[in-house]
Amino acid sequence: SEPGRPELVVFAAASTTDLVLALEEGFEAAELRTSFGPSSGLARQIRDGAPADVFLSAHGRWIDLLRESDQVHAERVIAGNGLVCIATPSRFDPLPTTPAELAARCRPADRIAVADRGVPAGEYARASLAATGDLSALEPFFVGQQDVRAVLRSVASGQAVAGFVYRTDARLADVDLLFALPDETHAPVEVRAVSLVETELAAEFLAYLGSEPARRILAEAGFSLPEGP
Amino acid sequence: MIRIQTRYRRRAFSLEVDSASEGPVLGIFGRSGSGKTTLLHILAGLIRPDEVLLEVQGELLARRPGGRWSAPEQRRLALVPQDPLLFPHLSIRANLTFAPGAAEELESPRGQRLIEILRLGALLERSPSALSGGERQRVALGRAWLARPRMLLCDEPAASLDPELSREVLALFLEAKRELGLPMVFVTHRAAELLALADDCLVLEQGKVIAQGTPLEVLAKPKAVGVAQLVGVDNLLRLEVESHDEAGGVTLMGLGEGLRLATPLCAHPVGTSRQVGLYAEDLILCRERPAATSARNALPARITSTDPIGHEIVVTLQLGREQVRARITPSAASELGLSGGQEVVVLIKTTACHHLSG
Amino acid sequence: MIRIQTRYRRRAFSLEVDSASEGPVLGIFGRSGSGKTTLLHILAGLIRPDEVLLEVQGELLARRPGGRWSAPEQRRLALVPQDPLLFPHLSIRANLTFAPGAAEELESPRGQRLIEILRLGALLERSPSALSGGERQRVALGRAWLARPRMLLCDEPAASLDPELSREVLALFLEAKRELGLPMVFVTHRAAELLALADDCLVLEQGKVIAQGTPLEVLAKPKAVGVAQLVGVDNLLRLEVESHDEAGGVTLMGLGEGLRLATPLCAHPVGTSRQVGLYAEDLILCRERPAATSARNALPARITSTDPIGHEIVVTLQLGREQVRARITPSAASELGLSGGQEVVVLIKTTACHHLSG
Amino acid sequence: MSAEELGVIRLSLQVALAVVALSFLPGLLLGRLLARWGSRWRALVQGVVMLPLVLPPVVTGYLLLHLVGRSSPIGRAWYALTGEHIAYTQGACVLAAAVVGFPLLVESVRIAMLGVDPRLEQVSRSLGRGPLDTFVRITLPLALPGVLAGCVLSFARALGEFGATIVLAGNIEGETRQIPLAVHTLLNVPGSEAAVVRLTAISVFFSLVALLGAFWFLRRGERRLASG
Amino acid sequence: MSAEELGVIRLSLQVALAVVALSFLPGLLLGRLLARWGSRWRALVQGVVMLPLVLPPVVTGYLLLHLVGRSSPIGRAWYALTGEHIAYTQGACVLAAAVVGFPLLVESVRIAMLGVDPRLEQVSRSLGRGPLDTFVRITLPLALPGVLAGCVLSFARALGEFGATIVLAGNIEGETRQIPLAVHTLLNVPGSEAAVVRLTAISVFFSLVALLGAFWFLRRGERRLASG
Ligand SMILES: Nc1ncnc2c1ncn2[C@@H]1O[C@H](COP(=O)(O)OP(=O)(O)OP(=O)(O)O)[C@@H](O)[C@H]1O
Ligand SMILES: Nc1ncnc2c1ncn2[C@@H]1O[C@H](COP(=O)(O)OP(=O)(O)OP(=O)(O)O)[C@@H](O)[C@H]1O
Ligand SMILES: [Mg+2]
Ligand SMILES: [Mg+2]
Repeated sequence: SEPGRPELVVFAAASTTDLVLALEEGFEAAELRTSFGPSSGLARQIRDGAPADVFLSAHGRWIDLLRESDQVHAERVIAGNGLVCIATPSRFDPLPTTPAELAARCRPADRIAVADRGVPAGEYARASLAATGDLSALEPFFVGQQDVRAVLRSVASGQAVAGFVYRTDARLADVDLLFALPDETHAPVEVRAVSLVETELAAEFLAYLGSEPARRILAEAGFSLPEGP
Repeated sequence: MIRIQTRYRRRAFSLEVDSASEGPVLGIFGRSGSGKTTLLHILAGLIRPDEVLLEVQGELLARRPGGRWSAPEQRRLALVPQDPLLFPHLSIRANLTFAPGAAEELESPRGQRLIEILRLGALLERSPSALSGGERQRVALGRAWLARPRMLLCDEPAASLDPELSREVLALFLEAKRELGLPMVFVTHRAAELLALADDCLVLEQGKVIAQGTPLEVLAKPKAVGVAQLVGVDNLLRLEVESHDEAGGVTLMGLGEGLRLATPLCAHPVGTSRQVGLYAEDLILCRERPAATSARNALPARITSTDPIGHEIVVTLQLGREQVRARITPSAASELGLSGGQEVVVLIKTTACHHLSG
Repeated sequence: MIRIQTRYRRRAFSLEVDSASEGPVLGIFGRSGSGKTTLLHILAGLIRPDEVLLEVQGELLARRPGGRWSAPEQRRLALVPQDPLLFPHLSIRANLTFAPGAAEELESPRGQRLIEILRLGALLERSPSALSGGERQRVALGRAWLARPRMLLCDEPAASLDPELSREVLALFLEAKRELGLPMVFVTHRAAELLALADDCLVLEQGKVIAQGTPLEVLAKPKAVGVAQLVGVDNLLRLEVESHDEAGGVTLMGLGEGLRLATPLCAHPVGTSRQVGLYAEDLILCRERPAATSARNALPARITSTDPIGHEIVVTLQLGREQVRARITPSAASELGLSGGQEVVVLIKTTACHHLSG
Repeated sequence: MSAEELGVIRLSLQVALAVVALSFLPGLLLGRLLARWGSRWRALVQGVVMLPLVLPPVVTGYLLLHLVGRSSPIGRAWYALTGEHIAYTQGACVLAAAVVGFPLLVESVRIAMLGVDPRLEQVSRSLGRGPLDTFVRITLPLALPGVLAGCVLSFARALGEFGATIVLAGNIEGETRQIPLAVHTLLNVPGSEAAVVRLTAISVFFSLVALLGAFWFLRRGERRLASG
Repeated sequence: MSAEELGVIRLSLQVALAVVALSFLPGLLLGRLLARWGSRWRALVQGVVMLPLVLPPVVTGYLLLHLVGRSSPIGRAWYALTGEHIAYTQGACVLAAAVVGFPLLVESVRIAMLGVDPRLEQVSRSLGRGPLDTFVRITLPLALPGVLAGCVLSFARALGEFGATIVLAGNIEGETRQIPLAVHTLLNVPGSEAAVVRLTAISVFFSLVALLGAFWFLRRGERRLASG
């Protein structure tokens, strides 16, 4: 790292890894030091005193935990996302368009990848399917994965025939897009940033995340953007 | 000079020794399993019995109960174990120079002499696994020797050495005793070694001392049960060659009083005398001369004594002017009704008579 | 009956044996490091030399080159190793019954007899680590024996046994030979064992056969270098007690021709004869009687022969009617200018004369 | 404890036992080979065996997935043969844990075999016992402490394995969810600390049982000897 | 290779070496103790030592965090003493990897020491070498293959350690991000397979180097002996 340049420690959920790395390029005020891990683990670390300045979480629950321990100084929703169902390329022809059809077209040995319980993407997907009444048909095919990107890899490589990932993830690999899960059936998928310290840099970084260059990067990645800066 | 008092139990076996010897060399004698190695290990401090008193050259090395105890390395009583137990990861040289100060000792003229006598010169850079059994035993001896110990503890140091080597090793011990006054406790099965080397000796039997004193005293009383068994009671006769019977394949040798022993044909000139070995179990006793026998020798003899020793009976006989011993079972003895002074006939097969050189 | 032909190199050492023996028992004799153990391991199939031919009782067990090779377990030549090498995780009983069929053999009367002779009865449930050295050696012997092998390979089976036990073990071997015709190859350092047991013997020196034949033949030619060294050339005399000098602390014993040997005072009655041991190195030779000497014995003797053996010279002397041997260095010999027939004076210290029992 | 938790525990035990049963023989033979083998290739083989120890378990999982996954030749051949996939099944749990624990077994066996005097094996041969017999009667019992330790290590490792398993076997409730996967899931759920403690305590308990079992087994052998 | 990757690799090596250096002596002594100790407490101690092997590494991480974390007594005492925290530092990386690899070291040492004939130690004592001298000159060299194998195992395990580290030390770029953590991070970035392969290859390479180093060291000793 360049000498003299201030450092900002950013803890970010693993699912935002590539996003944060892209955003890092555009932030000039400080050298970013990132730490990626599951939101749950990062939140625990922060609560236990890990030296984080900013925390990006894919799930509000863990931010609530930090708020309880009075560690949150400022918060900002930086992007919205949605959930989609993807399938291994050319596994289905024609592509199923509803969860019920997907369930009907799966052979018994087939697997549908989904992020584990507790992992936000997994919670959203299950909640949504439960709300539409499709969970019981699909659940027998579920194989839990430690995070969304593992789901994506598993589907892309054909280990699982289908899987539930974020809309933004589906663009990163060669997979067939089957259908989206309705947004209203699950809690809003939001990437939120909170600053954990009262420093100018942290505030500046939060501001940057709402700035035009950052919004451009987010939009390019497929996120939906909150109301103007 | 060496005072040993100990009492030690180990399962079925219990050892009890109380001995004080004046001379610097104590020999230990005893049949297999009698506790010799155990005693040496107690002296070395490798076993820690509840009751022990050990004094070497006026120095108290252990007294328990009483609280005095020195660790093996403080005693400096170098052990030559029964299994050589060389350090397998070290070269012979490193084995020999293992003890503190042994490296300089090895370089000294005395050390070099030792290496020469033990014939280890060519083996110094070898690994212990590349040695023969006797070579290993010699290294173990040299290793202890070069430790410049207060006293040497040798557990059958010459057991698997050939006679020549063991004689040389014995000479080495003798020299060490004479010139260095090096005290030693050594275990041996050979009476000759005891006689030549030990000032005192201790005979163990099932963990108890059954005889104690100078070797001559102890070995001269072979009737003490155990000692006799250990010393051996075989016959070694020096007889004169009287005539050769080439056709019969025998050489007749004089036993005195007109008796002759038929032995295998040999080339020794008539009139010279030769040693003949006879195992005590090869002598067969009869009350009367049997009508026909394959034994060429059927000789009249007189019983001098009969001694029950262990589970058998040793019969001492006057055969011509020679005294010989026969070993027989108690049942055979009672069948024959043997008693002192009785006349018997001794049968000896020609092939049981062994000509010995020297 | 046993045909051995092999050539084997291992670093500095090379072994070359070509021997055929008729009798069932072959004894191997040789100084430490001469290749005895190596030869047994080749016979057992544990070493695989490039050139080997082994035939036992007409059966070809190995021929290389030539492609014939049987694994050790097919040869059934049970080995009694020099280190007993008991299986440490097995009880003595399990060690003894290790070989296929050995359990039944142990239960048979013959097996029971073996256990009795080897005095293993009380040890059967012990662990090998709880045995003395000699006990371990006996177990190794029993273990091989109970394997009912085609032939036994014994590497100094009696080295650390006391004389009584080794005599009994020898008797056991003799019986096995007589009654079972069990072929054996055995290594020993004791001439007596060779004489009693072996039909043929082989003397090794630095891996080469230096003498071969029946034990009597081989041992009767002690002048062959090596053999003499192995057999030993010490003096064992049977002398008559002539008088006791209690004040002087000596007992005089007759050497014949009016010569007397002063020995340490003993209690043997006058007129009886006793064995006296004399080490060859304890005899000092002089050309003339020295003016004054601490040696009580200064006796005239005539040199019969001088033999350079190894790095020393053995002088055979006629001393009264006894023949004795002295061992001296070559330099001393040339200083004295010794030659056959020459008259010399022999000095012997009283304390160098050892009374032996028997 | 919930029925679900009991199921998780049962599965964990099954998998760990299967791992030990499966890797025992290959581990024994390989350990023995590596202990006695003088060749310079030995280091290479040993390096390959040790791979799963160095690799992050997740990477091991992906490598295995490439090897036996549904689109791999082996995976497809297996499917053609048995109608079953390997990935995302109980078999995959066993495979993942076995691979990860294998180096521990092999190294324990290897070190233990280094301590066995080869001359004892020679004597056994000369007494008429062939190589296999000798291995079973001499080598194996003498190396037993190390062999058992290796089994306990690989059993314990299987009970604790997470990374390779979740990649190769996934986290399927009732099918591949073992204790570590359940713990991982629970850690993502605030307020489930009690269940986490319960499950890890149980897995520790079973390892201790395995350890004590090994001790007992060894002691039994020693006591039988010492009782004489 | 980027400067960042080089930094990750350097850190990994530093940590793995520190782990071996730190655990060597305690592992040696504990292994020796467990090998010779006859007491019935031995099983318990061994069980505790083996714990990190059974526990899912993440759980080990949490236990350690409870033990030395910023709010724990030890953590606070350490802070009062040194002005530094333990958790989320390089020290935490070393601690996490050391704890996880410790059972491997201890077991290897223990098994190797079981193979050393205690009578050799007795002879050494009787020749005038005290207990420490005897340990260094006899016991240690004879157990060397196992001791070195233990070091290599714990080195390799440290290079591959992920679960406990991410909990105790976090995954902080330039501070605690070692190869497995970097690999984990990269796995979440599509298109970075090359970097993943590169990093794992490097970590395998270093383990092999450690392994070959151990071989070379052993061989050297043997060759010195055999050359006579
Ligand atoms: N592994 C080996 N490597 C190299 N040389 C060896 C090896 N083993 C033995 N030797 C050498 O081979 C020769 C013969 O050894 P062997 O063990 O056959 O002797 P031996 O006649 O049995 O002696 P001993 O009576 O001392 O047991 C010796 O000189 C020994 O040093
Ligand atoms: N560890 C042990 N546990 C129980 N008994 C033992 C142990 N070691 C030896 N013994 C027994 O103690 C007795 C004495 O053994 P020791 O080794 O002292 O005999 P030894 O006189 O040296 O015999 P040897 O001449 O055969 O070497 C023997 O009966 C032996 O069986
Ligand atoms: Mg003994
Ligand atoms: Mg030998």
